[in-house]
Amino acid sequence: MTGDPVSWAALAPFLALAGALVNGLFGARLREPLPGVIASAAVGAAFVLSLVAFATFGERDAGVGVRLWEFMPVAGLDLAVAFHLDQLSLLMMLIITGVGALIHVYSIGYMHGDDGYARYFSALNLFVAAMLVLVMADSYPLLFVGWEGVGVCSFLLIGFWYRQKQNPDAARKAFIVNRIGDAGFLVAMFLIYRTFGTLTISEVNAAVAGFAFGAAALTGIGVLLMVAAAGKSAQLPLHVWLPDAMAGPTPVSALIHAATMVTAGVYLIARSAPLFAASPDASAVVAWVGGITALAAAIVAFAQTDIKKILAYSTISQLGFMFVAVGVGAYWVGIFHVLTHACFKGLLFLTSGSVIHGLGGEQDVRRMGGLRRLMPVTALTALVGTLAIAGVPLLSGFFSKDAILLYTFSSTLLADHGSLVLYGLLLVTAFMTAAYMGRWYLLVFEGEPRLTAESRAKVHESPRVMTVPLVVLAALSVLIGYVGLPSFAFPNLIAPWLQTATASVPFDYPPVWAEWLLIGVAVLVAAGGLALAWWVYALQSGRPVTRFGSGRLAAFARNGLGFDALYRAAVVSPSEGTAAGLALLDRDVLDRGLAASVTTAGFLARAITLLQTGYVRNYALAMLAGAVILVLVVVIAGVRA
Amino acid sequence: MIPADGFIVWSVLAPALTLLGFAGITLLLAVFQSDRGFIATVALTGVVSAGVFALNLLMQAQGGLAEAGFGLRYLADVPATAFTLVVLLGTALAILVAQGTLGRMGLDHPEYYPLVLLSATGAIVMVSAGDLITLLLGLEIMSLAVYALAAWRTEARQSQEAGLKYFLLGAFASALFIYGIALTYGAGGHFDYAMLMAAFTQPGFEAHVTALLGAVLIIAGLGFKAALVPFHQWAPDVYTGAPTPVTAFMAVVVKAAAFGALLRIASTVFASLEVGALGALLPGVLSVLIGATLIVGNFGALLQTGVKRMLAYSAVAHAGYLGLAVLAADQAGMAAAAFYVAAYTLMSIGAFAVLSALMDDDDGGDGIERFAGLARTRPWLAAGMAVSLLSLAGIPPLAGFVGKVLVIQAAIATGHAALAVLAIVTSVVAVVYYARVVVAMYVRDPSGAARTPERRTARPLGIALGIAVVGTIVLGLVPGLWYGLVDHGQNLLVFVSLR
Amino acid sequence: MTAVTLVLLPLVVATVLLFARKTIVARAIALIGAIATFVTAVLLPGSDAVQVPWIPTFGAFIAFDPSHAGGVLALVASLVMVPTVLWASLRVESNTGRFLAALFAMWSGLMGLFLARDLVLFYVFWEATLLPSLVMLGGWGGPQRRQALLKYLLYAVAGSFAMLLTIAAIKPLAGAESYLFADLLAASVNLDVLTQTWLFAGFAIAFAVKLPMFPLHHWLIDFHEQNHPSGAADVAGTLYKVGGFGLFAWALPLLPEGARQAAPLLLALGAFTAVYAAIIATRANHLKRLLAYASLSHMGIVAVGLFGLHLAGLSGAMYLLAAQMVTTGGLFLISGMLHARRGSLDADSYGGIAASAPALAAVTLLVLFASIGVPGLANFPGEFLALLGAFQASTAAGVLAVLAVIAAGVYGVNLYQRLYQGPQPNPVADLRPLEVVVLAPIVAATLWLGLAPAAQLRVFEADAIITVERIEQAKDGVDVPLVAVGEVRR
Amino acid sequence: MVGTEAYVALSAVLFTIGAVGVLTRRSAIMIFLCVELMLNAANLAIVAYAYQWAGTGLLTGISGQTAVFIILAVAAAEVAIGLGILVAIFRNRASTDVDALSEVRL
Amino acid sequence: MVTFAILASVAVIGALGVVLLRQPIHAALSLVGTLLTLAVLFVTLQAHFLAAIQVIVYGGAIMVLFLFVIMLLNIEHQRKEVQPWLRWAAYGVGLVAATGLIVGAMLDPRQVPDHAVVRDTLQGGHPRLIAEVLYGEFMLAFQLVGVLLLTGMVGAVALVQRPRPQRTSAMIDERRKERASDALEAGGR
Repeated sequence: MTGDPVSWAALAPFLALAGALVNGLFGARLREPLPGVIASAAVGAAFVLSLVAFATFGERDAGVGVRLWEFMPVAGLDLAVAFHLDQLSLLMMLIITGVGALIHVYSIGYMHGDDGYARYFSALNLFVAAMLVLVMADSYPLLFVGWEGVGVCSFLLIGFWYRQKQNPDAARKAFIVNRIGDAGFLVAMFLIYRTFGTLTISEVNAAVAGFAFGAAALTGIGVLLMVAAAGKSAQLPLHVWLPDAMAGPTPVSALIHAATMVTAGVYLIARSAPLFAASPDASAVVAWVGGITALAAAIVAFAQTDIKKILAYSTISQLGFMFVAVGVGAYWVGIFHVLTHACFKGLLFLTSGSVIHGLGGEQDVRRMGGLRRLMPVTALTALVGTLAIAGVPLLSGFFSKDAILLYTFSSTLLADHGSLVLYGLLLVTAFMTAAYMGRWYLLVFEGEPRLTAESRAKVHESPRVMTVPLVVLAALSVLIGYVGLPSFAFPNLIAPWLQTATASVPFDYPPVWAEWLLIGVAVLVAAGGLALAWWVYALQSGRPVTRFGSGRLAAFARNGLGFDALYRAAVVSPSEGTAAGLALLDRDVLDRGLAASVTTAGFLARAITLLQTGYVRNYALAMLAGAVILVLVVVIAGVRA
Repeated sequence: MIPADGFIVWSVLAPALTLLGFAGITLLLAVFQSDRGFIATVALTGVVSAGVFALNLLMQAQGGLAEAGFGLRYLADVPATAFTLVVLLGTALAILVAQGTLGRMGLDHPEYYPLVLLSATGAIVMVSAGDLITLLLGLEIMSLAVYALAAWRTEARQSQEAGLKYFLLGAFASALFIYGIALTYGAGGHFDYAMLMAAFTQPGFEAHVTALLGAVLIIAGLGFKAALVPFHQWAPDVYTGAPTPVTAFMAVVVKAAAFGALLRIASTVFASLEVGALGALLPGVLSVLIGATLIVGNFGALLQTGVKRMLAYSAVAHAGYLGLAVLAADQAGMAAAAFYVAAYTLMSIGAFAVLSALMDDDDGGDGIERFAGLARTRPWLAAGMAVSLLSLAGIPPLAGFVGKVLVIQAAIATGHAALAVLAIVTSVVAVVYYARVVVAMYVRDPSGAARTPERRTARPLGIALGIAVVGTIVLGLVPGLWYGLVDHGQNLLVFVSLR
Repeated sequence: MTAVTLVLLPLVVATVLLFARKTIVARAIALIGAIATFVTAVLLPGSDAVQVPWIPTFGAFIAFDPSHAGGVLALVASLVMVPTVLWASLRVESNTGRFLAALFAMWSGLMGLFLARDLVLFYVFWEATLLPSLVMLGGWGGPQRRQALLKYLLYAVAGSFAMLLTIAAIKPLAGAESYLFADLLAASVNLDVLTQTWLFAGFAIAFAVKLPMFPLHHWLIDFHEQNHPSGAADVAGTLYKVGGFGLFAWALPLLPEGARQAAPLLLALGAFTAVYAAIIATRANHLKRLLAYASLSHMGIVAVGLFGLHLAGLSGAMYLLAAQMVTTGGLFLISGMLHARRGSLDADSYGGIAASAPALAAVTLLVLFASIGVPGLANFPGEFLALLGAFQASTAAGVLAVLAVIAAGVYGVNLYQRLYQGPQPNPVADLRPLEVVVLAPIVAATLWLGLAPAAQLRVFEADAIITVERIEQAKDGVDVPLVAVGEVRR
Repeated sequence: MVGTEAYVALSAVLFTIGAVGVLTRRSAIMIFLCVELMLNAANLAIVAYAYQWAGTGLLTGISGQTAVFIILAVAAAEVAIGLGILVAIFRNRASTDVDALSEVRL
Repeated sequence: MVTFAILASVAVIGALGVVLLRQPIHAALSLVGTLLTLAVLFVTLQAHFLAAIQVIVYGGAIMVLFLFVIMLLNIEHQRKEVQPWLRWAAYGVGLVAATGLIVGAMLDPRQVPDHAVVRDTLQGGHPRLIAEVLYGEFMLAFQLVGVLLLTGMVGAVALVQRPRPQRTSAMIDERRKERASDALEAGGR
């Protein structure tokens, strides 16, 4: 470890790991809230380290490498446990530890009284450690360590309340779907090694220059990385796990399934930016998958009735936005949206957590409403989050979403791959985002309360330990967008910062008036969406609620556009059938078959023993016949010679 | 023709003469002395003294001072003395087994030990013979004694059957063998190997067909004693029917002698026949016989439920493995066979010793059920049996394994790869039937119905088993002890004299 | 001499144990013996090689060298044997002393097998390990143990006899001076492609049986299903699935041309095995059957790593072999602990017991995830590199084998869920202190192998280079003097 | 003078007849008788070959004739033991039919 | 030529008699005929001494022993053939064997030796010459013949001259049953 404060940030994951170990080994003996405090402190310390590194990073061109120990030094691979701290990873670390710390603190209150209190914090800390490794890794395999690590933690946390069957089921689904993506990642790494002879990210990125623009190898790698990213970031068609993942405790949903882990795919692509920048085909795949996912998830979000599932689909949709951003080559924009999304989506999840907490476990929006008066802080912060995600001007979501729209509109990388259509798609999605988020807020917090008697008896505002993080996040949701103001008119802090660490792709920027026009369009869309929601769910209060579930389209949407059914029919059942078939084959056909071939040996043995008749003269005949054959062989050979 | 000086070399004859002398002594004792244990001890003393002479000769031959008597008609080169030692080892162990069981079985007739010694004398003559007539006489001496021994339990139908079958088929085989000698003589004009080789390799030699016919009939004759397919069918029946101590003797001594003789002929007379146009014929013929032997022996043993009969078939199978060495007799095969046959003697006697200890007095009760749970009731017997059987199966680090490697290596080195593969494939089958017994001993529970006789193992039997088992293990771990002594097989005396 | 001590010490302990009548005495001896042997194993790295003539006329030596791949495997295997011995001494109630003796004999055999640098010696130990495992299965196995035993024996012996044939043939055909690895290596250049291919086939059959590889794997399933429910015998059985080691240490370097001829077929078979077994494992209900199929799947990945004939794959395959000794072994021990609690090995009879046995659940989860290749834990480096190597040789095989990773996720998570999650009908006891002691080495090794694989990988790579270079030469058709190959080693 | 091959052919015929006799006769003693015929056929061959070799002027012919002498002795010894076994068995079985000797089989 | 043809025919007919004649005594006598014919053939082959030995040892000693045993054991009755196919298989194999061996003999390319040379060399198989060989190069073999005869003697005596075991009634019963079943089989077929 050098004297460079930046390199101290390499300790961050170990702090989190230490927290996880302490809680894991001794947590059961610690009294509440000590485990939570320890965990929060660990992540907080990590945040401080990240912040110091961020602050002292300065104007460096290249990242700071911290090499800890050798990992897999084989076959020309110089794989070590080594961290690469640059603008991109430091920003991600800030998000992870910052939002993470807040959510840890929030959890102290949220998890109050749970049996698995220490276990929860241990896993949450472990998650932070893994996520930090993911973003800090200097090589793909190490990144993969974090990548699967977060998957494992996600598995642990989704199935945290493992005594009901559906929670472990959801966890298993998440893990397996993630594994499919991981398999893509593995193959991607193999292909990278075959193509570049290295797996160190910076070396790969540097070596891309040696390849022709759009080379097939790059496209292949890009598509495979996208498979991995789609798995982790819940993009079509591997998104099915995320809605189910809401089975976990709500802070987990906030941290893992909104703010951090699910953005890992975006991070992966931004990390490999030079590669994607050199391959328009791969980028197009990224952008189109993102675009379609954004729209599809927005449609589904409309039909959901679970307070968290709406947010889950919203997350999928927002992730789609991010993929479009990194797909069109606006890597900093993608990460910028990660940043803003982490704030407002984290906030939204925590508010919904607060609601659930306040209602004693109720999650159905049909049995909510009017909570603004009962839970004022929660309602207010939720409103901030809703407006932010809807793209209301001057809030963070507005800036990042607008940047995505703008860059999509002006993309050159995907100019031949229908970037304008994508723009249209996103615009529609943005409208719908505003609308369904408006619906979410209005159904939960406005109108007449539709609470059940139980809920009504319990309902209360959450304790301070939960509301403080809400407020902090709400503030961030408002403010964080100002680091990335539109660059044509204002100073933009984040773009140059991130571009050094990713790649810069040329854009065909429209004239300034047109940019203003685009911003105007975006604002109109957001306003329109919110207005629609207002009109349907506030002005006609009461009536729309009864319309839940009516209509075939709504049912289709509620069932996630039928993806689960499709998977069951096309993947799960056939695989189970195959497994059953193979098990049968292995045991009853192959094993028996080999046994049967042994029986053949038995036949031979039987035949030989049957020749052993016991009659002397038979034996003599055999001897004579044998001798005669030998004689004949000799004689025939002699006659021939 | 007056015998020249040095025609009779007494030292060469020492082992055989010692044995013969002791045969005479035991015969006399048998008339006057009723203590059979004493007779057995005397017989053992004879075998051991003969062994000392043989070992001395082997050392001498090792040092390049191999002797021969009667003008190369009786040899004491490395293979001859090595096989002599193996024969003596087998005889000694078989005598111990007999001493431990004959009395119990009511077979302790006075002529037993003299006949065993005479038979062993014949066996020694066979492996030392340098001419066909001496070989024939050795073979007959050995066989006649064994015919009588096989029928030793004259009142038992099985034993009668064994004796008469063995005798009739043996006489038939002898006739084939003698006709082979006649044809060989017809082709070469001589009976001794050295002169035959000279005759066959002479430039003007033309009676190839006659010589080859002689050769195949000699193969048939010796193949009978060695139990090569299709001359093997007596073996399972006779081994089963003969009293177990006799079977033990037959299985090891007769086999060692037959192979000792066959190897020598193959490496001299047959090898010299390989010069002509029909040169490849004999190895081809032999390899077919050996292949068939491997298959028949191993598969035949597969379904046997009696352990004795299983061992009988396994004896056939081992003839096949030894046959591999015969194919390479003029190269490493001789030494390999000398090792293999020693290993075979030890492990086979080990198995038969245990079998004798367990079987009923009337030679019944060799069913595999009798071995069930033996590890619990008689752990030492079970361990001895397990070592012997595993060695027979060729599991390292036991002697049988080394032997198998050696013969297979020899076969491959002479280009009989296919046969080597067959040997390996059939060995797998072999493992199954040997393992069945081991599994029964160690895995199954002792069953009440097939109880093992509650008797102490006689001390001589225990000694035999101990020697066999220790020898099997030692030869497996340090094969050089024996292989180092015999690995000069290429320097056959006959070759030396020709050059 | 450390190497010789390591081979002989367990044998001596085994012999002593045979005479230990009282269980308590046997336990004490086993404990002391295990610790002593393990200490010896720890001293192994860096100790001297041994080479003494054994059968001069035969060209066989008693040669042990701990500085090669085998040294690492010996160390790891010893690490696993310690908890196994401890666990067995607690859980095997009948004839404890004999069972432990068999375990120690197995230990000795394994050490010899890993450390031997003479082919004949290797073979002797190869077969020697067979006996104790047979004894354990036969003496302490389940109701169908006889069939399992005979099947296992038949497979094992068929394989090893095929190898015997190759061993018998390789020296005379190559004209080597002895059976020492170095001599064989130098002489094997004399073998032409066809001969090499046949000889390689002998090795391949033997090692494919022990690896095992489809379709020669059926013995494995029955073997595990029928072994003593404590799992101790299974661990030992897992340890000596050393086919991969045999290929790596002997078959591939000595017969590179043969290997190259056979590689495509075996690569495909390996990949198929990996996926096939993993898929079947997703259906298995019997714990040991499941673990058997799971480890079979690992072995498929070992096979693809080896037959990719790529430096990374070869090293990775060895690493996976070492790692799965720990992880699969650990899982068998855990299954034994579960059986100790509820007397059943059916996954169906468990469920939700994480609530009452959280520590057991945590350890299970760790080892299970290590087993299915979660990075940061033991199996990952090996699995990753093996697949990487395979992919370099054949895209299709690499991709096929990667499917096994997905299936592994399925059976791994399924298993955990069925055992530990969901409603808990009846609680069980959590880990007892002695069980903690048993599992501690497993957990430690799981983390050690997962986080710091570099040193071991370097050793593997140094060996793998021989193979890779020779194959490169074979491809180029150039006879590079072999001295150069020797010098390449770091 | 007839060629040696004629004598050898005759011996071959006698030998074969003897062998066929071994296969077709069922009484042990008759089988044994046939074996004697085979031995005599071999003797004839040796004597014929001795004649042939004597044509080269060497003493090898005499050694052939001497060998016949020894084979006669072998035959005699075989007869001794063979008849001994037969008698011993006949005491117990009262039959020399070899087909009755087929209990040990398979 | 003619002599040989006649002698050969007699020998073959005698041999066939051994195989085909039903009565053991007849077969044995037929064998004696062949043996005597062989003795004559020996004479034509310059082996006078051997011819004499053949007549004395074979015709005299061995065959008499055989006849004695045949009559002693009284082995007339034969049960029905168990394996009728065996006879025809034997004939077939025999035919092939004879053909093979005869062809093999014919393939020998050597010339008929000069009778005078043979006569001078063998001198009719003079006992002195034979003795020289027997006590010369065959000395060991000659001694071994002694051992062989000793072995044969000991073996035969050991089997036949045994203290008879105590016959139990069970054993007698067993033998009775055996005989009865033999008779039944003989009668039934």
